[in-house]
Amino acid sequence: MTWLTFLIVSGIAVIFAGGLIFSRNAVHGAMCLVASFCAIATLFLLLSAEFIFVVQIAVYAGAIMVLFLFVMMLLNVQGQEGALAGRAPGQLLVALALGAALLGQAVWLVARGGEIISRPARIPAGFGSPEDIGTALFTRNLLPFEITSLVLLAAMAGAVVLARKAGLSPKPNGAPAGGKPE
Amino acid sequence: MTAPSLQIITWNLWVSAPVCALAASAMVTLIAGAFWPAFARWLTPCLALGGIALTAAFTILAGMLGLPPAGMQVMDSFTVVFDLIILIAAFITVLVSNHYVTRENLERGEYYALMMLSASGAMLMAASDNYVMMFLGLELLSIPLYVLAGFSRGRSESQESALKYLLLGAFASAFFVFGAALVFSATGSTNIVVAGDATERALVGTTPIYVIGLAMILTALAFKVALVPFHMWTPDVYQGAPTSVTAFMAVVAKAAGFGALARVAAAGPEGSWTVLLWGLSAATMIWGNLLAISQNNIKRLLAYSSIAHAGYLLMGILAGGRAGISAVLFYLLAYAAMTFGAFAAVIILAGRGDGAEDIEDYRGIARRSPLLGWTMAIFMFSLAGLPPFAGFFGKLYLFSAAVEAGYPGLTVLAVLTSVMGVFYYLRVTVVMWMQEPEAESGPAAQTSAPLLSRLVLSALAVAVLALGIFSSPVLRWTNSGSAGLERSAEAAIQMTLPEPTNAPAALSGGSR
Amino acid sequence: MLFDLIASFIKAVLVFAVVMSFVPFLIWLERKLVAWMQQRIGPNRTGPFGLLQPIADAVKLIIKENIFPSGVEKITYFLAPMMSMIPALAAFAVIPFGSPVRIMGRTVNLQVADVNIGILYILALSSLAVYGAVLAGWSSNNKYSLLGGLRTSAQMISYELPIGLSVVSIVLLTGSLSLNEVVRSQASHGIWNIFPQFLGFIILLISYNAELNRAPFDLGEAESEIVAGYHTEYSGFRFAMFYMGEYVNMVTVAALVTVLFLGGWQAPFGPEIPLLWFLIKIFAFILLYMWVRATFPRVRYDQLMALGWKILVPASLANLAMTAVIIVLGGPNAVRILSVGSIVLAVLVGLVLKAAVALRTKSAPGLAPPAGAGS
Amino acid sequence: MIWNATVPFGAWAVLSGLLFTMGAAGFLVRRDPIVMFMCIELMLNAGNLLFVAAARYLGVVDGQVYVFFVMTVAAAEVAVGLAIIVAIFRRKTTIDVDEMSEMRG
Repeated sequence: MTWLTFLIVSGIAVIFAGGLIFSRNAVHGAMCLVASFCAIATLFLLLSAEFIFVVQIAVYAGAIMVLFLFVMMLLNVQGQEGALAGRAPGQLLVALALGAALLGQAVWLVARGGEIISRPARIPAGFGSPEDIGTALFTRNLLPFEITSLVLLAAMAGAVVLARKAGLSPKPNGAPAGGKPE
Repeated sequence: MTAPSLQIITWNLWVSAPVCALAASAMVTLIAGAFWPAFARWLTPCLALGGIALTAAFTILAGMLGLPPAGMQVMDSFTVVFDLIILIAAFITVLVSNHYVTRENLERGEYYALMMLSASGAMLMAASDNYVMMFLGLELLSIPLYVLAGFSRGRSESQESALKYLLLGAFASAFFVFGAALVFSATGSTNIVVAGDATERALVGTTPIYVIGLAMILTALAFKVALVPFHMWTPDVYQGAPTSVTAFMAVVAKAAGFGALARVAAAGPEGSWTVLLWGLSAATMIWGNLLAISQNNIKRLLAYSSIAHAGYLLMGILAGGRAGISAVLFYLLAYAAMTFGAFAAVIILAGRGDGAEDIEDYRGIARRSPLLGWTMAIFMFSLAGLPPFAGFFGKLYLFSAAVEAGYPGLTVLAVLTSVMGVFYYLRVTVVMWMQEPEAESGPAAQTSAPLLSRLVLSALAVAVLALGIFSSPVLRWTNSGSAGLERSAEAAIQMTLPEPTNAPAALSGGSR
Repeated sequence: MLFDLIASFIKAVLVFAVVMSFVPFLIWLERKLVAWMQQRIGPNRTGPFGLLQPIADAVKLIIKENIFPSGVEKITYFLAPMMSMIPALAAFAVIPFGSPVRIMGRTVNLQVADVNIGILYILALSSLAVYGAVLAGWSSNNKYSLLGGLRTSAQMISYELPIGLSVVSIVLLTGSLSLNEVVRSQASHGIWNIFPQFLGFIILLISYNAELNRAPFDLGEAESEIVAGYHTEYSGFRFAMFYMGEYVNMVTVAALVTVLFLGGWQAPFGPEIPLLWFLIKIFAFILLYMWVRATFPRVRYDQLMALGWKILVPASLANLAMTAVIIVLGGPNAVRILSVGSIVLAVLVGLVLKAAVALRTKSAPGLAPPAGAGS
Repeated sequence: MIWNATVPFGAWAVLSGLLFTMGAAGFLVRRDPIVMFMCIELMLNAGNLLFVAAARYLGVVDGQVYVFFVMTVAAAEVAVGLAIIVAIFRRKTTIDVDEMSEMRG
């Protein structure tokens, strides 16, 4: 875990994250994000989190982003929107202010770096292995683990309801289609 | 191959029994709605009501056992009071919804199941003493709500509001995650009390990181309870969502957010933290009341009113202590009753398709339907904080707690903004009572509500009155709740949590 | 250290070379085999038995002009064929193809990298394989390509579920995520995983057929419906990369199934010759897939989805539940009990399916789904 | 040689802070809901990175477990969010948030 590898990999992650923000085309943005996620996964590997590394690739790059691409293809949205479209100067201002504040925080963190932990803890051999994660997951964190199943259930039921065609309900809805005119 | 040994679960299952009961009944409702659609009309709401009642029983039972903190969840008297508030709110929502769901022709099984799942998330949020658990509770509360907001697929406003709510809610929860990660890296723990205690005793030299993390968590919760400047989504979402969902959102999501805030705020450091809360509270009261004045749509008006009320509630959180938290609990109860009442009236008045939501549409309603007129007047007076209704006593307790805790300036502000609030609440009443009704068109022509809705409306009005007149026994009950919060905080520090492989406090101080 | 590095490098190069050289041979084999099954002759002009045909094809494809059709998204269009090949090749890195051998006094694992999360690694990479099809379909600026990409991505995401669930049962049986360990545990159990995990094996076989986009599940490139699916607009070398990717994927899957279910490099009888038995098993699988391709007609897309979600996912969940329960309760006899239980469960699932299909056929004779896709 | 020195925790914190900020800025600036959603995913990933780094530097593996939860929740959010977007798209052919202006106030 040296500076060189850290800088290279994190540089890739940041550059591709920038690609997401600045790309004019949503699909290009998604691809940039996939690359950024893969770089972050590599960083996980540097942090001896091999299990999380694989899960990151399988879940984020392999499932979530594919879903995004799928929907983009389904809707076939071509990139008509300009990057950093100047339509909302107020929001741009807020974004810049937020960015400045958070960056300030980051710089401050570095400046105080000596006071935070400067060196990784000595860790046992199996740290971050599936066994280690499993032990932590199914003892101390069993309750949250069970709750995630409820979250997934809610999301599943919700997605099914939303995706169902409106005409399937027993009575056709008589509400005006476009809502109330203003 | 060795057979894996099953480890004994390390906490008492009673701690999570209420949430489990509610989630299980949600699943039963979901399945019943899917497999017996013919009976869904009466079966699913009955199942939902039964499930909520069962959960309430479990909550009371678990509360009587006096369980120690479980490392993730606490079952103290604070949780009991909170859970019961949430369950009462969910119960009323189901009652209020029945009419609406039938009229709008929404899928019943999913509707009630998602509502119950959302309520169980709310209960988790109020009961969790760990940021991770709180995050999961927040998501379990929010994800069904996003769906419910977009539930009337016939109306595009509903879907728009769902998307807005989802995008901003997810944005806020990303703040929560990052804040929790900062707290974790500063203290080595995600337990609210333990992390706060570690910082207080200066076990780690990273208090500012902890404070930044806490501020980000506060941001996320502020989004959920709609504090200014994180309130932008509220009016649009409240207006667009199905009205019964809006009522649920306005009460349960807000209650859950304040339950979480009460636990987090107790762990907050002095100084910058109180300034932050003070500013948020003041801004919320002023802005919410100011914007409410210019609203013509009743749902938007109630949205801004709920923002304003969040400001008052935050004052109680800021005051803290037994009196402050107790006042928050009382006010939440009062707020639930009057807000539900107002929304129930709106549902009855709106007629099919949410056609009538402008306040002007309500002209002369009271002449045609005295029940609606009277109850709406009661709710509006109570929301405005006029005696002898619940809202008045709620504000009284909140203000006195704030004064006692040493925030007289904020209290004066709150009183002034309350006076501002009287204007727009009374306007609704005036329109309903004093103005001439329109001709045969409009909602005034179709105010024939089913019996159940009338009963609920009257019951809520009675509750608002009763909470006002007999406020002291209720206050005693909420007092026990706030006492529980203090006790479990002490217990959590004393409890030996399972030690991680490497004690964080020992090595995070500096380089080795 | 240096020795290990060199050994790894040599192994990587060797594996790459061998797998890539499989591809032309497999293409020839498939054409010959399918021709034989359909009572045709197949390639027979170029070289003896047409053996040089794939090489001629490759030369033709490579020297063809590289066309960028107008309106394509250049970067994505360029990257997509690579994205379809790289995961398949990279997955081969963790597959053990022989017991450790001793070279120059050192033990060398016949595996490019022995990582202790090999199974997860392969699952992760196979979930990346979908990008090639998705991006190709999107970037081609062609309706048929887009449809093909959509179909393929939905299909691959859906079938990853039963694959993952079946593999988890193997993990339960092994107690490790390392593929080496999977082989070793099969040796120590004295029985290959195909017996205690018979249902899982069947599920995996079907799911991987869909994951590979091969007939009868090649909906993403069904030429009678959507021209050639996501690679309609591709020609020349880029098209060849898709083609190669498909076959490399097939080899990888065959190797994975061999390791997971057929005892890897172990000999069923006779002496254990390094690589020989492994290759035999791989080829047996590949031949099986070719046979399936030649035999079954293509299914409808809704049938494909129904098969995945309504049959394979519940069946693999049942398999997982049974495996978990028997392992906890069965103690030392668990594997033997499972061997019986798994076959019983498989028969049960089959009977239920047959009954369901019969019921459907009776109620609506016109809608009878073809074999293997009833729901 | 500085390139071989150990990376202090502050560097990881800065990196994740930077990624989080980029995600937040992207969310506020972009108008396409799908891109905004992806920016949220980036923000969540920044949180995950911080969790993992803290887990490594503190020697507490629970940090990695939390990442697991965050990923699950992210997947659930994406499922619901994309379902909503598709539902909206079915009704009208725009998903630009600026053009969603049926509600004003």
